[in-house]
Amino acid sequence: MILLLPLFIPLAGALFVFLCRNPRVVVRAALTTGALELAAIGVTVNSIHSQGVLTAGRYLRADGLTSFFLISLGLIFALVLVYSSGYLRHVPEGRFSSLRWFYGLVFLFLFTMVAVYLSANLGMMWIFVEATTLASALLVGFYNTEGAVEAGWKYLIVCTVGIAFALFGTIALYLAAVKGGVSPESALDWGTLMAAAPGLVGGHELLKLAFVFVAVGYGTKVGFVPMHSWLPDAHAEAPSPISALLSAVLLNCAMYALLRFDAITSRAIGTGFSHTLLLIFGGVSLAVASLLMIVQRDLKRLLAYSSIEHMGIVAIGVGLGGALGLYGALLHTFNHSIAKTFLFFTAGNVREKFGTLRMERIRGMARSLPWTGGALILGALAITGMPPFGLFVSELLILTAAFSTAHYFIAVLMLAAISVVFGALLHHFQSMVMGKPEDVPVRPALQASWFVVMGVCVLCLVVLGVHIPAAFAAVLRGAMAVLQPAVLQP
Amino acid sequence: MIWAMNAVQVLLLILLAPLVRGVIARLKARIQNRRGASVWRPYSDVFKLFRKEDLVPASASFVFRLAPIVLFATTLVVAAFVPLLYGSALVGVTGDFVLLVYLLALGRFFLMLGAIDGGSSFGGMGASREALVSTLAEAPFLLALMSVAIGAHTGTIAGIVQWTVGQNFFQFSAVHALAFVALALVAIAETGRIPVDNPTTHLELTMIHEAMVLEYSGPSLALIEWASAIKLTVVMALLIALFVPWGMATSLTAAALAIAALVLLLKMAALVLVLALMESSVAKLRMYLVPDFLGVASALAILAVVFTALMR
Amino acid sequence: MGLFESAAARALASSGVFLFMTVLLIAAARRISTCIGLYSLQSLVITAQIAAVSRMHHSAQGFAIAAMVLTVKVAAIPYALYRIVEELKAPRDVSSSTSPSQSVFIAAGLILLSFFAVRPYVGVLGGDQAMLAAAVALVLTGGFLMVSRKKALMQVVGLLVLDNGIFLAALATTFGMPLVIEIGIVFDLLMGVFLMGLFVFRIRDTFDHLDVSKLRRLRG
Amino acid sequence: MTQVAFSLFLVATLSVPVVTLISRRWTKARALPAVLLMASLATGIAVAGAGFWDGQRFTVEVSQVASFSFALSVDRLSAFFLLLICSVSLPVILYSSSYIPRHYSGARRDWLWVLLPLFLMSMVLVVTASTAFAFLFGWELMTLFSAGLIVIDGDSEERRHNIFIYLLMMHAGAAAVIGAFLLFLPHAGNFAEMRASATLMTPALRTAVFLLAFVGFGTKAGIVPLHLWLPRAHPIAPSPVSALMSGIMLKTAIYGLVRFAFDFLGGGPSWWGYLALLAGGVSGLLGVLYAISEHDLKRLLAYHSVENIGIIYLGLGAALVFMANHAAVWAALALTAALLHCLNHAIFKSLLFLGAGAISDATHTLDLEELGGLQKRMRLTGAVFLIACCSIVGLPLFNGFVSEWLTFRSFLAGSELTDLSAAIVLPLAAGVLALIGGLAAACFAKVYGVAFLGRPRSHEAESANEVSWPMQAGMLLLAVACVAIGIFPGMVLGSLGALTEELIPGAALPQAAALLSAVLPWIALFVLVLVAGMAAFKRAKKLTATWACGLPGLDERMQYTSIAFSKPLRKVFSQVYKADRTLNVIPADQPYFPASISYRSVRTTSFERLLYRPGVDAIVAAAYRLRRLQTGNIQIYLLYIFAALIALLMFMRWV
Repeated sequence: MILLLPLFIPLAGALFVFLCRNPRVVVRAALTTGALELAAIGVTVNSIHSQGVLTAGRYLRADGLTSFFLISLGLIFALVLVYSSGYLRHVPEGRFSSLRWFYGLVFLFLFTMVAVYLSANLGMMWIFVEATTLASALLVGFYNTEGAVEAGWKYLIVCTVGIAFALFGTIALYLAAVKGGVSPESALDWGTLMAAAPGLVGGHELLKLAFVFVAVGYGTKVGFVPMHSWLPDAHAEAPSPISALLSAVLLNCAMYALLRFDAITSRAIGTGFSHTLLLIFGGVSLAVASLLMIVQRDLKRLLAYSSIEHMGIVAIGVGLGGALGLYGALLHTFNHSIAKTFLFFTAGNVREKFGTLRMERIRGMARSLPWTGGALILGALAITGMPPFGLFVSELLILTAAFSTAHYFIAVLMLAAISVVFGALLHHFQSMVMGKPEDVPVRPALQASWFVVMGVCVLCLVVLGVHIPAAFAAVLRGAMAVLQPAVLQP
Repeated sequence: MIWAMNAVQVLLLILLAPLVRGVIARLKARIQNRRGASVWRPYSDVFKLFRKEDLVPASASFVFRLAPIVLFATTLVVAAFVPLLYGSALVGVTGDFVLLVYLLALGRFFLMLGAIDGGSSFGGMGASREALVSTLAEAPFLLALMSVAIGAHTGTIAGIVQWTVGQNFFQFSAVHALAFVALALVAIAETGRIPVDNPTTHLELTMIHEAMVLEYSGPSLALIEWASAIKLTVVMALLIALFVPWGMATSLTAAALAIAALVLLLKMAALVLVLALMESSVAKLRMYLVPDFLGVASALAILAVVFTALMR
Repeated sequence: MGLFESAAARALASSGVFLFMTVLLIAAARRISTCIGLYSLQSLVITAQIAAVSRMHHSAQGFAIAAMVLTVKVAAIPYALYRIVEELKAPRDVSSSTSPSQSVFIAAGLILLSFFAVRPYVGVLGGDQAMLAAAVALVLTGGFLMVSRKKALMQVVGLLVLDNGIFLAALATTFGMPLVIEIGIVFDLLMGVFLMGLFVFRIRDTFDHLDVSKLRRLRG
Repeated sequence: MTQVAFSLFLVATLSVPVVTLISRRWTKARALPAVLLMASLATGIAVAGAGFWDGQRFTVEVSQVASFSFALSVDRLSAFFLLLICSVSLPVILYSSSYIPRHYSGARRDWLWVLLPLFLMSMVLVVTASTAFAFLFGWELMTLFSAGLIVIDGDSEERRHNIFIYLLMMHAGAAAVIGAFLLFLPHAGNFAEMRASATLMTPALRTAVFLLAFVGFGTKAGIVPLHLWLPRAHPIAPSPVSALMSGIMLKTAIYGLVRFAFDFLGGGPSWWGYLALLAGGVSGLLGVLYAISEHDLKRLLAYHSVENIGIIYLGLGAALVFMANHAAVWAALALTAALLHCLNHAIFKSLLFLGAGAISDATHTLDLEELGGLQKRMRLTGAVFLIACCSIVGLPLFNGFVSEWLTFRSFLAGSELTDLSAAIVLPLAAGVLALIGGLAAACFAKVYGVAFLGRPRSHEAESANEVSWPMQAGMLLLAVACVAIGIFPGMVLGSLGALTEELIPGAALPQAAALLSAVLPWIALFVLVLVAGMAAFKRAKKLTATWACGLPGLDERMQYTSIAFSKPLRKVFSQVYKADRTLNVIPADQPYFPASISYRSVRTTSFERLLYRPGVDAIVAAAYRLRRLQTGNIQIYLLYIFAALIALLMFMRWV
């Protein structure tokens, strides 16, 4: 029953927020709810690691993988709430775009994502993944400007279409399971499927079909090229905290769904097919995104493309398979979440101070906004996988996997793409931080909350760069044990 | 005994150097139907200069005075490399050709600095031109020596000489011919003789060496003049020792040494004659033809090296 | 030619033919409201099929699903869309990038294609080939509508058709998924349509038109 | 014991930034960071000495706390380079302790004192790392910190462009290095494993490893044509940092190459050697030729780094060729030459950069055309600069000569090989080295002559004064090292021989040692002669005016300028420079008096134009082409999705 807690707290929070009118109360309520939710997640994770797999009824289930993703979700979410409390001081009052709506929708969004992680049933999972789109669409369109509306529409339509395919994939898997002799009512339960997977060899074609559809469907949500088109728009137009949520949590959420399917498929028909597919998607995303980063003009669009790139790297990690690849991939999702949150918060500050995100209009931050400028540089170093930050470790792990499995092409592609990304970010950020500030904006006092959040991010990144805590390593191993029962862990 | 012998050789070189210069000058004069000065003229020049005082430009630093000394000292040590009468030399036993080339370079480097230190435009001009010539001369110099060294399987000058003495003149390879010509051309450039440079010119714009020493006077100039005389002699002796050492004393008996001295004198005389004839029959090259001149030397030297490898 | 005959024959043999007709008609329709009506009709046919199937299998679940589909897809959603069209007070033509006749032929082509497409899978997936083909055809035409029709609302309609297709596929292959899942899916659909309606209004308010092909501010 | 000292050294160095930040406000403790850093460096020297001369080996293992297997261990090779780093950076820090406060204040000074120790630390990490992860960790940090140090020095469009090029090329190079390491997988745990597994590799794999290492480390070392960043990045750093970058940072690349080519792979086919020889020859010649054409002192010195790296590569190449021909003894000789030249270049190049710093400190310019006559105004600086010049030119009595001489001897030895190509190529390489040496001599005669001799060419030079004593002391230490090694190379040669014997099985260093020990006394004698001569000819001197053909009014502008000095050589080698001269004459009505003549001679960029531009342009063009796919049209986007689905379904049918 513990599992119901992290589900109900956000719902209750959303309800309360929707009801109350006083903005100050709203913020407080939001922070309290966040704290409660964090606690609930903590309890859940803890009990997962004490008792192993938790189940509540037929439809809720939590195992090591869940706990890993819940941890990153909780962390990022807490950061986002704290940041928003300082960031959203003046919002355009309008239908669906008031402070209430913001927090209400945010909590609904949170609810849907937690539900994705907790649902035992792939059908349920699909429903909630679709629900994440619905819950966040209004947030993307929050500012209600031309761009916001356009981005929101594209987000809604493109993702819904993509997800629809995922549904078809799910059905195909269901069919395969049923044909494989699994009882229809439990034929979508992940645990059951995992157990029955080796017996599903009969539905070889069907499983492939299922995975293709799922890959395209959830891949749309992960932001694989060429289904990525919604991603830059949504990230660029949403309020910065939401951009952070989308990039750091939602993408992981979709990747989580994909991981579940990949696990079943590769257990049933061997890793060959699904991993090849992931490698293809990952490679293409990596290459295209890294190139497109060169020619971006808008800071947040740039960051969005970097998210695509990193999801590509994660996909490659999973696709390379083996303990090392998966380990690296999971670690990379975590690192990327933190680094990207950090960067989007910084971008939020930039926007607040300069009133624009057009990079050619932003100059001389080193003088006008030393802290933000420094944060931008730190973030760039972190996101390009420089030591001593975590992404260096995870990218090196994935490279190691690539080399040790003799995927030289992938390895070369990855090294090249990373260099291109480095060049692109350097090129853009250098000119923003250096140079003469054309119009030095009045240097506003930075929120204390901002410093807290940034401090936490940097701390996590550096710690993960030089030393992986034993507890966290245990969590990672637990997650891997779920996906690869056979493979022995590093 | 042997040490004394080597010391004698060095002293011989140092003391006879001005004479060689004087002889060349006299011969040239005769060839050009002039009476010419006495062959002892260089000695008197040096002595006269030593007695004069040293004029130093006000702007010059200690380098200006250091340069001639370094030049002289390096030349002395180089002189100690070359066997004259007997197949060994003071440094020649261990001092190899690389050291020889670089010692000359050291002296030249300081002379260039001294020239620039003078603060006139001529000094700079001379140094700049010297830089060009010496830069291009260094490679063929080393390669030519190396080709011989490869043949002798040793790097030390004395070693090469001893090996060569052991060979029969008539079964000599083309390598030596090539190396000899290359080295001769380099020697001309090194010692600043026609057609690369004219030691007796008085037209500043054509000078190289003379332009460098334009500021010098008194003892400093004496050192420079003497050093260049020694250099000329040493290089000639080197050519002889490396390519036609036959007649050197193989044992340290008085008779053998006497014969060796005689032979050496003959060889020297022949070489001097050739030099004089050539200098009075060839015109000085334009500045920018010197690279071509040295290019030929380099080409020959490279060929020499390649042939030594091919003809093993 | 023989293939076309056979395709036609099979189609006639099953209720799939109605679906094909709705598909063709939607492709041909010039006015949004017509399309909505046709969509409702299409959903009705599917409902009938569900009812038939569940009658065969004597499953109460099936009837529940049928009822739900009836209320949501046949009644609620089309009604909501009608209201939106009314509210918008915007020109009601579908403003397609392909002429109606072209669209019809394309739709027909897609139907044929779907027959080809499902053939290799009939063995694997089982179920009635015509129904499968109809499902795929719905998916394809749904996609076609979304790509070719410029009006925001028509994209919604296209999406709905596509969704119908997938729903039908589920029906054709497995006799419906567990009830809870189905409910969830339909609920999602409902919410989705609601949101899209919302965005349609926003688009109208911000851009003063409903032509999604003109929403090209964000690119690169 | 040594292990403890080493850990102490690491901790002390790492503590310097902290101390700096803490004592920021405390004006009395200005010198504290410098002192602390120097103390720790002294410890480092002691440790390295123990490792290098006594051959002690030890390891500091921190894998259990690190996120990857992470260990530092010191064997002779590491110890040698550790010694190089510590002993050269100590005088540089001493110099900086006065230079930095004189030129930087407030936050920038603090940043310098924060980043300098970290920079040194990263280099120490690189040379002592014994796991791939540790190495790469330090490798990347080294680039970042050096870039940070450059950024501190100032900001302008050009500087930004240079830093950009620097970082980008370093990143690409690092990618190659990563590849080189990871190709050892699955045995890339630590160096010992890699060494062991290298013997089991397929030739193709070994070649791949070598080439990756060659490119990766070559980028850092700045061999032509990967040198593009070097003359851009080094001159714009603060002078002490330039000294560290040119003197030490480049050597870490040599260390890496030696590690890979000799330690791990244990040599390979002879074409590896020829490749290195080619790279070395080209880098040496072009480096010195570009240097001659410069008159900005620091950029000139940067180009000379390219040249000296070229000389080192000549040695390495020869060693590889010898190993391929199973001539271990000669290989040892060549490798010793290369390693010794690393040390020598580290010493005299950092001395030269410090000298440049002193010049700019005294005259506020680095343009040779603005200098002149400094020797009389900055006696000690001038003297040590002269020593450095002699050393870099490789004149006897100075350390540069020893290593170049060893290189020459190894080339001569090449003729003993039975392999014909080797017997031809190696001796000819001696010619290349000789040409390089000659050109270097010309270049530094120009540098020292124009900067320090003659009459001052500007008011700044006229009014220059000697620099502060810590700066002098720092430079003096390095100068002493130059002469000491130049006269008594035995100090390092013995242990270097031991080192090469460790690297090359069955090698010994008899000839070189014997020859040198035989040559040394005579060089000493030569010194005596020199001194005696100086004493003997102390005669009365009279100051006069410079001879001006009897005409009055000879002024300093009539002296040969640096451009004029190098003109003949530039004319002879015009092929090298031709690429970037532009002369445009705008004619007027009279034929002989055009309206305007503008002559522009850009620093050579032919490599950039021919090699880098096309690649970069291609990438950017591809990016723009891709950008067009992102048409804002949602219908197209949907089409992409459907297309992807169809494509995958077809792919599925095939697989």
